[in-house]
Amino acid sequence: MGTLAFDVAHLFAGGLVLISFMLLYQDRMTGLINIFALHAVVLSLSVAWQAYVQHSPHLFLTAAIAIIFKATIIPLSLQRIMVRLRIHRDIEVVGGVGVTMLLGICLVALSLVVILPATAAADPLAREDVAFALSVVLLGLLMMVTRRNAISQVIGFMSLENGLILAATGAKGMPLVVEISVAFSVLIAFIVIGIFLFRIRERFDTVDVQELDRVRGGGR
Amino acid sequence: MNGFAVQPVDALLIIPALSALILAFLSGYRLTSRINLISSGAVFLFAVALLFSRPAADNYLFVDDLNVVFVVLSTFIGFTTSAYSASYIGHEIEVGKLKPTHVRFYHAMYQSMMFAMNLALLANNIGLMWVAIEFATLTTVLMVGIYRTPEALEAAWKYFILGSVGIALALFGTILVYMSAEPVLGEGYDAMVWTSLMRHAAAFSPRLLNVAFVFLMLGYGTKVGLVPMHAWLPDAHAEGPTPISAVLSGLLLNVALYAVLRFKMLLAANAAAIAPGPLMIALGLASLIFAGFMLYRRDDIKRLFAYSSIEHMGIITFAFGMGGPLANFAGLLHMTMHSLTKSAIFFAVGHIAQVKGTQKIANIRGLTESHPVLGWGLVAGVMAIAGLPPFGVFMSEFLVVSSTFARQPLLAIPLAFGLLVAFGALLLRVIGLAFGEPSDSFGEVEASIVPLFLHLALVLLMGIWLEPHIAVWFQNVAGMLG
Amino acid sequence: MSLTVALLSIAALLGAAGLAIALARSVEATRIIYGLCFGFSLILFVAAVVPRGAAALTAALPLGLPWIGAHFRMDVLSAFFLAIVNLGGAAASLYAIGYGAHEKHPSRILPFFPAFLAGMNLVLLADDAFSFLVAWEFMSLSSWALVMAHHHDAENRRAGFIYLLMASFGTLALLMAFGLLAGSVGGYSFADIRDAAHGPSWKSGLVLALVLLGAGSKAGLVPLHIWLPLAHPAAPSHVSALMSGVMTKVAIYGFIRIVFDLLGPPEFWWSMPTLTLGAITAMLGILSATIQSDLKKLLAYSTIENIGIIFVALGLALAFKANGMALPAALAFTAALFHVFNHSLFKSLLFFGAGAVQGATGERDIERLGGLIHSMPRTAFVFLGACLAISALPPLNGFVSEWLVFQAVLLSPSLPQWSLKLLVPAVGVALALSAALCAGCFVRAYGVAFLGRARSIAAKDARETDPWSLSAMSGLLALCLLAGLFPSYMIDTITPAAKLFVGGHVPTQGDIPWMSIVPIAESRSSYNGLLVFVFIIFSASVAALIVRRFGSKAIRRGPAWDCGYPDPSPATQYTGSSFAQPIRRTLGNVAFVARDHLDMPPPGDTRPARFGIEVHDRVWDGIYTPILRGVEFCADQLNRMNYLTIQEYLGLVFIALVGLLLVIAIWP
Amino acid sequence: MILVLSLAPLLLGFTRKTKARLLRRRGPSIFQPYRDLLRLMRKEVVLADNASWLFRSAPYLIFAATWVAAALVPTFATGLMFNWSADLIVITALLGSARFFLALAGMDVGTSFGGIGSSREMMFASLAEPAMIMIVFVVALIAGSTQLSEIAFHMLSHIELRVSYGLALIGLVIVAIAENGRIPVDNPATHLELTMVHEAMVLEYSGRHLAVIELASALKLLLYVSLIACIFAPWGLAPHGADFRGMAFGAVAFVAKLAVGGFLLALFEVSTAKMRVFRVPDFLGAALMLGLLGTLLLFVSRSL
Repeated sequence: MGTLAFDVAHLFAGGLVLISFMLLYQDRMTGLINIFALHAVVLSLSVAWQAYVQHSPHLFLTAAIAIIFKATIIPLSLQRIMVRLRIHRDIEVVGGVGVTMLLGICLVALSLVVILPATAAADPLAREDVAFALSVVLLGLLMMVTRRNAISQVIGFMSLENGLILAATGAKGMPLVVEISVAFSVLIAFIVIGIFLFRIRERFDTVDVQELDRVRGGGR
Repeated sequence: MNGFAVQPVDALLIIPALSALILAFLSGYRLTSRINLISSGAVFLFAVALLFSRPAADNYLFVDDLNVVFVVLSTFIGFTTSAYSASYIGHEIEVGKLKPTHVRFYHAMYQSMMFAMNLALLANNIGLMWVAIEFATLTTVLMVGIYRTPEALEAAWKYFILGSVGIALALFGTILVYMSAEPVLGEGYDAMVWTSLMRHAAAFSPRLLNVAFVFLMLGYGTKVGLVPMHAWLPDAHAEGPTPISAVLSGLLLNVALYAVLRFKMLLAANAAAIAPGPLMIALGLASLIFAGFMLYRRDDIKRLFAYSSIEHMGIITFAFGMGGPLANFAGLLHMTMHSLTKSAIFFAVGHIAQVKGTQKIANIRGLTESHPVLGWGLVAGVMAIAGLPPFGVFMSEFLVVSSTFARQPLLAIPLAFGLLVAFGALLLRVIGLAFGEPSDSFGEVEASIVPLFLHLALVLLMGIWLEPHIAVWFQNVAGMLG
Repeated sequence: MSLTVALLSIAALLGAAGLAIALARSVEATRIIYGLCFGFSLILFVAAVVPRGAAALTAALPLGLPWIGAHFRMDVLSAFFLAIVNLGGAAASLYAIGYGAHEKHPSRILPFFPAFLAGMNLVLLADDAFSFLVAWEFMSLSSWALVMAHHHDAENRRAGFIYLLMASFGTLALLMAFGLLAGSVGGYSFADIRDAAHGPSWKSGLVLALVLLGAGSKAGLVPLHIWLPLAHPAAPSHVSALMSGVMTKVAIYGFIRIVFDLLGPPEFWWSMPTLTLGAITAMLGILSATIQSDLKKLLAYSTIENIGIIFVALGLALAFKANGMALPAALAFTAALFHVFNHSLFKSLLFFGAGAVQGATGERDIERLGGLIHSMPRTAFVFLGACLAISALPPLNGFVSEWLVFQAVLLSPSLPQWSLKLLVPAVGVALALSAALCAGCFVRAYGVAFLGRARSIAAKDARETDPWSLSAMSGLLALCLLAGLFPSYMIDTITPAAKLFVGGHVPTQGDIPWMSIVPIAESRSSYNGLLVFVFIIFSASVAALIVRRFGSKAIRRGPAWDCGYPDPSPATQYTGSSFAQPIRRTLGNVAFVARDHLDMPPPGDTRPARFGIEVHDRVWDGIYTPILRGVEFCADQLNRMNYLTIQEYLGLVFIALVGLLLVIAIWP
Repeated sequence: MILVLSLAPLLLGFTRKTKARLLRRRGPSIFQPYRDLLRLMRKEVVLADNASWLFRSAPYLIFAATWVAAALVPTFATGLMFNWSADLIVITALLGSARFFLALAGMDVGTSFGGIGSSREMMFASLAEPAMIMIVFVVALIAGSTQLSEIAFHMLSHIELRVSYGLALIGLVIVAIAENGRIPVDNPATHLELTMVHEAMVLEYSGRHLAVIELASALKLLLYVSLIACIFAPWGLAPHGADFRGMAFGAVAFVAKLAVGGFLLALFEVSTAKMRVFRVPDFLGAALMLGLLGTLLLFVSRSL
């Protein structure tokens, strides 16, 4: 059982990392959103598995939140926004895929190197969970750094949050507060982002963040 | 004080929450602003009451010497700022920069931000604290964007993205802390509750704590506005309404700093973990010197003082990084003084920008001649923030620099250098602003100068005569910080 | 008792500052405030000079650093300086009662003037590092506000900027010095510092360097003097007098207090930077003064020169003290303090005179003055007296102190260290040179400004100044003369301080016959100002009598002969710049790379001939311009950080995070 | 005091006479200066229109300062009355104040020549004084005092030959020449406009004022000669409280010294030409260097 639980959790977590790589790689808007949905699904699966393993039913709630919000609502609304903004067919240029991939791999390695020795005390399941979670977080950050398009940045951010949830669920018996707070904050975050995108839509014809940067006040 | 039906602690949370709800449904600027003022005042009173009656810590809230300092300070500034914003927003409505609906929104957000901050400060639970800080971020984001100008939106967007990333990193750190505590304290709340965490910190896995601290430092450091995570700060200060700039500098940064301090104490309590000092010192010096140089090229008056906030946050972080009774005392004192002074400066700046109809430094001249009260107020504020006696900032800078030089001369040199660079820039600007041929001004504003001079008077008083109780109290806290 | 009185009257001065703000509108404010300042300064002066017991008076107030409190202490040294400061303060207030009348915006001066006085007094009384620095910086701040009084002039704004920046630089230096002295435990009270065991040699050396930076920048030690010639002229004249004549002395006090009192027994090499800097300061200061044409700038530079002389004397005192030669040390120390006193007198007087001239003519440029001796004879007379005094001519006071300094210099061969043996004579030459140049400088200033014919309308119809100013100036002149005629009393006043700080004292002068002064021994050297004075008066009058008795008394007024080429236009007079030309050509070309350009059109060309002078301030070009450039450069480079995109900012965070994680990863 | 006063013009006249003789001229009688002075006394004063009280009182002050200075130099006897009231530095300073007033007087009328004179005079002075101080330094090092009578006494008591003496002597002579405005620094006889220094300052003076000033400059010359004599050739100075014969002997010796000094001066003046104004600093700088060198050598010789 122990090994099985471990293997399954391992599988899901690893899958999450893998999908993060796909996100990093994908340059079509629509494809990006679909992959993010997949990301969320896998996350919810792993959360559910953790809930099952840890016998902590409240985690199922988190899983549900993940599957409902992240896997369904957000992708759909993002699709809508894109259609509204007429950028759903855009192909975003991702500078040097190979380099990005390489960087991502280095990040994964780094996260393993950092976490594994640090968590010698904790049980293996939590260890690799956190390690993968860290790599997901870093990959999400990397995505935010490399993408120029607001939507893909948001997606990067949300994959980052997925990583956080993975870590949170990995940590054994972490009280409910956190999950709720995460979901809550993600919800707020999403709403706010939505508001912003609409406002931005009112002002600009693209959601390109560099457009935003052009109108900065101050400076010289 | 125990005669109250509600514990002051609860009141600190309930009052803002309730008034936020009420304000969300009320319109009419006079009424709402007055309610805003009253509830902030009440909150401040309860915060003061906290000095006398302290509830026992539970799993969610607790009060100790450290966070009482922050609570009293932030509620006070929240109070004065609400008094100030009454006149400021009034003027904004007259000139039509804000619509009444916005004002309703504004006041509701103001109160909910106060709620979030008090929650963050009083939370006994690292998770709860995180939630509160996140919430505070969101509210301030909305207020920064309230003018809906492209610049405002861009500032808010930037603030939001960077802030949420920082928050996310902080959450990861929080989780790691839990993980390090969990083997010792077992699953459940104990592993997230400050009081128990502090008690058993020595037993936690040091390496995990190190990793956690990196995340927490960067995460909450983003909210503190430390270089290189500072980018949101100047724009957010510059584009939001001035009361919000005052609150950001006077409160939000402190709250984030409070979180950092808490975790620093946690690490300090664990002998095997790396000392958090060097990291804080490095970030502090970087912020100080970087901001000092950035001050020279600013042409927007609010950005100027935003950068000066970064500079001072750097000094404070440096002081806490140095540690030791003197430096910690200095850090606390400096934080208090900076909050008071900087918000006072923003009070002045807001009205100045209103009467001059611009925020461009180049177009503001000769204030001491055209508007003596505001002008001299600004000069006094800048002299105070630049650390000139008899104002209180001097005392803290005196302690920081001298004690640092006595212990680590090589660290004191860059510190002094940064102070001098920043001072040069501020002096250059304030001479340009306050002296010379006055530039033409647009209309008058019934400035509410009471908060401005109240703050300055406090800073002056504490610079000359630090009330013994306060001193003792700060010394205890400094002792706690180790 | 007297300390209490002093503190109370300082508080009263601060109160007067507040009153000034309240009275901002009233017309009588000027007289009231300056009157109050005059009164309180006199009280403080009395409190300083009334005889006290040998023990120092101390007091502590629950102010300042909470666990230390604000300590105040009045010992002989602070009493001496207190007397000087308040003498100057009283004179300035008296002068300002008249001078302040033609101030356009008195409300920009009145609140800060009493505050400035209070700040200076507090520095002298402070007995712990924190109060000292608070007072020190408060002094700078209030004087800065006074410098900014006439803020419409961009030049003044620049002066104010540089001034306050340099001031806080100095404060930071002092702050570090105190930090080093107090140690990490933070024993900031001077008593603790005195008791504290003094660390290794490098440590006290570092403190000395920092004090030279800190006090030196306030006193105007080259190369930290740049603010002085800008700020002192920018302020209203009575304030300039205070800043130049008094505030620099407060800086000297700070130096003495720290180096002679707190820093423990000196080492001989401490004296070398002090001597060298002092000599350079004296030379450079007086050279710059000689080529100035702005009267107040000229005076400011000559202040720098005198500061140099004082520092040389202090350096000698250090050298002798370090070698345990008590008597010479006392001599040098006495000379230093005596010169401090003298300079505060005649420099204030000179600035008053300059202010009177400015008030009467609206001119500060001597090239546009001239012939004032006819239109404002009294001012001209007192100014002449001050010029004699500052040029160190007997029988006035300036000479006495410089004579003492020279006596100390002459004792240097008995020093054991060869480096000092060789250094001190060179310093002595520098002193002599600067003394002689000083005479030249003031002949030029007086001759061009007061003598000859008026070079401008303003100068032609100038009027004598008001009685208040005149009374202040004459009082100072009388003091100069008295201090010159009866130096023995001054020396005896300084003696206890010398006893306290260098452990020896010059022989008591009071009981020497004929009131002459004998620094070491009758056989070595002696001077009797009174006798010389009497002789001169006597022989002058004798000569005058004889000439009157036997010579003809007839006088015929006629046009000036001028070798047969009399020219009616005053423009043909020898101007200040032409007067300075020989100095420029002989010494200036080294010190300032001074060059004269003459552009003489060929015959038949109607283009006017042009003559230009180009002078470079080597200190400015060599030190400050590079610093400014560096700051500009860094500001520009870093400013690019303001224009990154959000991704790039995220990138910064990302890099920071990854970097730190790497550090953690490779952490053992 | 009276003695120096009476002897001064004589020295001047003697110098002129010898100069003339050396130039194969008959030259005026050595008593000519007295006659000049008396004649000037009787002439009326022509005062420029805008001459101030300073201009009129300056001559007396100059005269007084110089006279006091001269009286302080032990001429034929050490320990004269009031010798202790001032030392060598004071004498230098007294001459300085005389110069100060002279320069001011030169600028008072507001003519171009007066200005030239004053400015050059002050420049020379500013270089001559340090040299003088250095010489004082050397002498004080040797004699351990700056009191002239002490110095003279010390010189008398232990005669020793030192390099530093020589250097100091040369330096002092140079200073003396510069201070008295003799050739090669300045030409007392010239009124060629652009070359004159001292004469330029007194250009506007006439009548009794001029007489007093001339007398003062004569005194100055005497002062320097007797100064040199008293420091470097103190033989024959009557010791303190000597009887009348000693005094008389001292007086004779003094007059002899003056004669020698005047003769040497004349010789020197005849044999050199006036130098350009801007070479004078080098000339005086040489004196300064000599003084410094003297001190250093003295240290060396002391340390040996």
